[in-house]
Amino acid sequence: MEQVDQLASLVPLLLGGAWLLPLASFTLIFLFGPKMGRHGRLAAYVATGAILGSFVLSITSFTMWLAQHGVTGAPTHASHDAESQQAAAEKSRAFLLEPSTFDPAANHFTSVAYRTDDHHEEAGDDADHLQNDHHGHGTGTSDHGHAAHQAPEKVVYTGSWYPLYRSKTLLIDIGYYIDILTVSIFCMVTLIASCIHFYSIGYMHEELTDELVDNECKLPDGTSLRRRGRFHRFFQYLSLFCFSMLGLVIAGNVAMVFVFWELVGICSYLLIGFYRERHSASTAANKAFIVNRVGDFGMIIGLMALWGSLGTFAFGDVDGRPGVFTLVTQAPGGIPNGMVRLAAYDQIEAGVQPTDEQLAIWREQHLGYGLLIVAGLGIFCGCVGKSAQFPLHVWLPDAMEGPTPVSALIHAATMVAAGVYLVGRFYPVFSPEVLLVIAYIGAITLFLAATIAIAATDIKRVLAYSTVSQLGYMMLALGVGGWLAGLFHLVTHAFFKALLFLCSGSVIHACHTNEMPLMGGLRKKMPWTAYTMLVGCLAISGAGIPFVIGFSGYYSKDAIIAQVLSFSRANPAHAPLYWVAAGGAAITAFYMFRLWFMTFAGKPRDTHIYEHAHESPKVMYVPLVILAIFATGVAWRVPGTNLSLANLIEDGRPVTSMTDGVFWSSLRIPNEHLSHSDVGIHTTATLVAFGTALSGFLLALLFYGTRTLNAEEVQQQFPRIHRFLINRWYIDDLYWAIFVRPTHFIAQRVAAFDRQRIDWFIDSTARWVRGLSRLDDLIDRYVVDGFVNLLATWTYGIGLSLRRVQTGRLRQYVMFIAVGTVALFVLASFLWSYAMAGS
Amino acid sequence: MNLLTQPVGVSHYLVVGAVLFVCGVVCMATKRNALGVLMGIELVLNGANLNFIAFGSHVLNRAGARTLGLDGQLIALFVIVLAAAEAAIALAITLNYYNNQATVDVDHADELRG
Amino acid sequence: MHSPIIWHSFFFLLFSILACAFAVAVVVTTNIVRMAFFLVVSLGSTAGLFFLAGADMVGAMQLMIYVGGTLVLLIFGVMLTAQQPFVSMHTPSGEWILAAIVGGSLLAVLLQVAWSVDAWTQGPPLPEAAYTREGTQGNASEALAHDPRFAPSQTATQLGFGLLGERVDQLSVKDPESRAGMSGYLLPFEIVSVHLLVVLVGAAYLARARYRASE
Amino acid sequence: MAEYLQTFLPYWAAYLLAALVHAALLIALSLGSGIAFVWAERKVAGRIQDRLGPTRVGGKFGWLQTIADGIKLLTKEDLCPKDADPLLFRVAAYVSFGASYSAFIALPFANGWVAQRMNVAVFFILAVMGIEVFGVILAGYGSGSKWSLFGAMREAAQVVSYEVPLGMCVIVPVMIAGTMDLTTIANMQGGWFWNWFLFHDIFTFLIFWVYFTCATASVNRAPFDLAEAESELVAGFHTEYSGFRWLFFFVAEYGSMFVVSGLAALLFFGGWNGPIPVTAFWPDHPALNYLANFLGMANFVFKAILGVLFMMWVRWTLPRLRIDQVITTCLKYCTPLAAVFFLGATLWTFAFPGGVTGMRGKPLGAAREQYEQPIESETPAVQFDSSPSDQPGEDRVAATSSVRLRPAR
Repeated sequence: MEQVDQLASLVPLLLGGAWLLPLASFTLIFLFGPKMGRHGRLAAYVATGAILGSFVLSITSFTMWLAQHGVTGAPTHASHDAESQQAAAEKSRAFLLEPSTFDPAANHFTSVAYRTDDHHEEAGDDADHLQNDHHGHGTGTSDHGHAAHQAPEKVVYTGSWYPLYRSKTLLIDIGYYIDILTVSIFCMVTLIASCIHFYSIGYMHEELTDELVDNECKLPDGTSLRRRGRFHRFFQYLSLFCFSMLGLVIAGNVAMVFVFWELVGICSYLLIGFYRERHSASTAANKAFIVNRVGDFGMIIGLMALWGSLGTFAFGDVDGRPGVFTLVTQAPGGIPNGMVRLAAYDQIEAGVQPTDEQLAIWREQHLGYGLLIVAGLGIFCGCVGKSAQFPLHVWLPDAMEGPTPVSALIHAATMVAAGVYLVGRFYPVFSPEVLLVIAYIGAITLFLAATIAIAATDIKRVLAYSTVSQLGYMMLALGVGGWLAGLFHLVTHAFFKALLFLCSGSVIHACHTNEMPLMGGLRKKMPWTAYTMLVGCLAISGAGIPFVIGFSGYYSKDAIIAQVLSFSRANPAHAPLYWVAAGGAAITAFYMFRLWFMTFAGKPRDTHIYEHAHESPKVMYVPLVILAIFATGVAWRVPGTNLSLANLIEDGRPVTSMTDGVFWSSLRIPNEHLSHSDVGIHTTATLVAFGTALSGFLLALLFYGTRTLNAEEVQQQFPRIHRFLINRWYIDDLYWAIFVRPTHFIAQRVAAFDRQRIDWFIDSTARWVRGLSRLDDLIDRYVVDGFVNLLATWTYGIGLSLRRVQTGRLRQYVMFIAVGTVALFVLASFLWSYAMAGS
Repeated sequence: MNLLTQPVGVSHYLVVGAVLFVCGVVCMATKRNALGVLMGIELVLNGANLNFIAFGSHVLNRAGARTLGLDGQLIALFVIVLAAAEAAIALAITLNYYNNQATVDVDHADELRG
Repeated sequence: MHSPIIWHSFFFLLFSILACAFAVAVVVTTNIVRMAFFLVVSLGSTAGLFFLAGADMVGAMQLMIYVGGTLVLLIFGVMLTAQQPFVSMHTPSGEWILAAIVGGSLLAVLLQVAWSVDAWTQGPPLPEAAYTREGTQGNASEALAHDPRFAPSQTATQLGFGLLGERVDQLSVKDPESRAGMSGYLLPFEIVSVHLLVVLVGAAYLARARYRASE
Repeated sequence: MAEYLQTFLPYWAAYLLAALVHAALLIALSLGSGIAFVWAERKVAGRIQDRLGPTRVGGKFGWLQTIADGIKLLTKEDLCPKDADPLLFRVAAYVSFGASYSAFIALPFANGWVAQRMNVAVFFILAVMGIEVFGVILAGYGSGSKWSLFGAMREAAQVVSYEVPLGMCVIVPVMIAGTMDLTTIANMQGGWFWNWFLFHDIFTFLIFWVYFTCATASVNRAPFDLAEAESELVAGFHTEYSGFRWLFFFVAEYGSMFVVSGLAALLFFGGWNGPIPVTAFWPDHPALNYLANFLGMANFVFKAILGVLFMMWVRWTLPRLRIDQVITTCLKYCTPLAAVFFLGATLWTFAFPGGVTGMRGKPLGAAREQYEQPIESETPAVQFDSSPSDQPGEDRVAATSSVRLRPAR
């Protein structure tokens, strides 16, 4: 127990350190960047060292966590001694929340022990819910036939490092919310970021010059731009990026999430626009930033809904004040009292606290449920922006203008992951309706991006669309109740997508072009890159031997498809989701192997490029190997234990979530455990996933590997579809027509008004003022100055006449005094006597 | 009027003070020596002091008359002390003047005349 | 009625004649050291007048500071600034005449003022018994003891308290509003003390030998 | 005396005669003491230098040697140098003597035996002693001789400098007594000898020596007799003087010595109070009181003469200082010491208002009690902190004073 308490204070310390190290690095480089070695070379070491340090700290806390809490999450390993856990929890003064007493239909539950690192007090209004027995353990049996198991309490450390603002109505802290998910994501992010840092040292080496020739940026005179290298600047941004992402992960409340959310945004802006002299890069940066703002607007609405109703942004309980999760999970029906109260404000007398009965009645009327949906949708809006979901996905492909390591970082570990992570983190707040929206958005995105990826020829763009598509998978999984599946895929995807991007970067580095049609046969020139990338392709396609072993993507994609299948069985109306998911898997395999075959297999299409291609330096391909290893085996279970990524994430599963739709009563979010353990669903899903992936692979092999089929022919046969895909479903053009053009039009009108009307007014005013000033000048010169000069002349004259009195003869002065005294006396006496006589 | 057989009043003192004062003024007005001027100042101050003492004295005023009382003496004390300070400063100025001009004749000190 | 000599008046006459005569001598003489000597006598006599007016502390101060200090300083000055022995500077006669006229008129004005108030011209009357022939049969010394002119003066302590801000000579005044104006002289006293210190430093600075300038 | 004379003389004549008698007494005293001191000095010098001193005139001890010298001086020609300013030259001696003599006016010889009892006697004595230097300056300047001028300048510088520590030393007994009236000060030290201010506390004991040093310097005695340093300046300021005029300076010097010694006796050694208060037990009878006063005068004169003899002893023991040493002694030693002891004595008086061994003495601030009035309805403007019952020995002082204070006339 002692250890647990120590961990409760130690883990936040370690992770906080891991979080702040990149900030320190950023500050250092910010202050001393250009002076760090030649061309700022040392900045790379500083940044890399910092992120490595973060990684070490994360791993340390991860190991300690495992040592302390073990891995318990998997449903197949539920043989934990609840008695001892209970005793332990009581000893550590943890208080238990009684879960899901409101819903007898709840098909799963987990009791939660919140362990705050400071001694908690009474938890506000809901004190009567606290300090209860565990009787919830006994009541929550599943009516879906799933064997009830005594899951242990979820271990969460919440706390506040520094209270920014605390009042009765609002609570903003710099706080943390740490569970095993946080720790895992920390490890993932820092590991990938470390690899990317190392890789960048090699990739960005050309920035290490005093004069760098940017061939892609032509000056008006046709020559290439020459500028100073910005090596240190790049690593400075990387550090800040890592800091922001880690802060987002560790954040204990939505406000803090929002802050780091924006920081991530600004970092992506800076990095995408790293080659800011290139018009395309700066435009892409602007686009990314602006599109993200659209999503953030929704997020702010969500935040306002939360604050207005709950008065807190915190996820977990901090200092005895219940956080959002507690409020949501404790409330019967999942609608917190605050939301109910806010929704029923017109039925509440001023200053009167509604009673529990009233609240119950209102809750029966679903008051406040809309607010919950608004909050959920708002938050999700932010995630849509950040994770490039369907309406706002347009920025991500353009973001490929940044240096490739940046793309890797954005696509794998940081920015886009942030959105998915937030959805996962915020899961208990999403009502089934919101989840459905999420699922559909995810599905649309998945399909849309995958189809575009088929037609793309730019190697990075293919990867970018693949990312969008995979993100769609994750969202879909989350939306259909596959919390584990979504986050599982997030982690595995991070690894293999980072790998893929770095590999493509390596290729670009070697070929100095992005266009796949110009490549081919490169596997002989750069074997490390080629085969690591093959690993990445296999992983993302979900390759594996069914039921035996597979690449990491095999497991996560399996889980997703299983969950979608489960969902579509539970809600037959939403079966298309399943078809999209399954079809997406095939397309994924197809475009990935298309990419690989076009790049590495076959004969070189451009001999010039081929001749010049070369394997990347060690500092670049060693990270590739590391990432390849992880991409292969990150999802494997450590033999003999139940330590696996899935189990770890399962441990971080939120306490509870709503399963049944309220407005849409037929909507049912199936229990995720069901999809794992139910042989029917699982087997089906595995086979479907495997089959689709295989078919995709085979198709790609036919088209691009063996060239049995000709892709050109297909293009010519379906020119409209091809154009449709090449033009990215015309979404960008649509936006241009709907938003940009009208904006330009209005701006022109406003500018014209400004020039013609406002400027005219100001000019005429200025003319008036000038005239008045001339007049004033005359007055000043002749009247005022004349008066002053006259005074001065008089004073001067008087002084001149008086100076003769100053003879400098002391005795004369004495005489003056004496005469003056006498004269005064005489005068005074005369006046006095005169006055006397008068009276 | 026999002065010897008549009590001394304030006026007697005032007369003496007036004489001292006028002597001081005339001294200041006629001496070319800076130190002579200083002595004239001392005389003037003494004449004034005498008046203060006279007005404050209970010996020279009839009983019950309004007098300066102790204030007269206090002011006289201050005058004496300040006169001493003034003498020291004046002497220092004179010495400086002498250092520069090799004389203490105040008629030579007219460099700032108008 | 037989008018006896009042010794107080006698000494007043003596001292005032001395003071005035030597003051005139100060004006008349041209020898600066003699002037100083005459001034000493004149001021000493003024000190005597102070004693006679019952201001023994001020008289002693006059002797101590003026005669003992200031004039010694002056004579220092004389000696330090004299080029040859017994130097004298002559003033033009016209200025003498002018000064005499002005001084005379000033004196006339002052004397006129001095004798213009009746209450001032007469001092407190003598106890009748003390100076009559008959009075000697009675207890003349007792009568004299009640004459303030012959009582030993006791102003030193009062002056000290006055300088320290306590007006012990005004304890009989009970009216609080009147008392408010009699807060004593502590502040002027302190100012004068500091003033003297400043003067000391300043004078030493001004009068110090300018070796560097002369070299 | 004037009352007695009035019985058979005209009123004014009686007073004049009485005044003349008083003055003659004082002049005789100062002259006589001068004669005696010159003789004593010669004998002391002789003894210290291991010789006999005057032995011929007037018997075994040369009693009449000084008289003979006086007659010689009286008969000498009164010279006035050609370069001298005759007026100043002549007047200087009178100024010097007059100043020294004036000091006797305020010097009480016994309880009530004083020419003019003054409220500011201490201050007055210091003031007129300060005038004495004026005579010296006039003499030096008026002589028209550089030796004289040097001597006078030295004297002036020295005396003006030493007046600072001297004043500070004198302030201490005055502060303890709370008055400047010498008669009262002396009366306060009545009783046993430990009531003397010398033994009031450690600081008064120490400051006495500073006082005596400064007094020696201010009366121009060896080792501070720079003004008449015969080895350098012939005879200093009185080089040009001869005959009777010189005698005036001479007598003035010895008179001053007596005055400062007497002042020391009054301020530190209890004045006319003997070490053992034998007269305190005498019954209150006019004749006995007169006898007691006479005894007191003898006491006082004895103490003053002791001081003078001490100065002589110093003169013939220590070599003469240089002028810079003199000024250094004043500014670097005497003044700081006096200041420190003055502060110490002040603090001591604060700490032990009644003294440490039941010593009497008016505590600081007791003087204002006489101004304290019974508190009436209104609150007084001045609230005094000390009350009579707080002071041990206060009643005894009052009792003694009432016995002792008798009019002289």
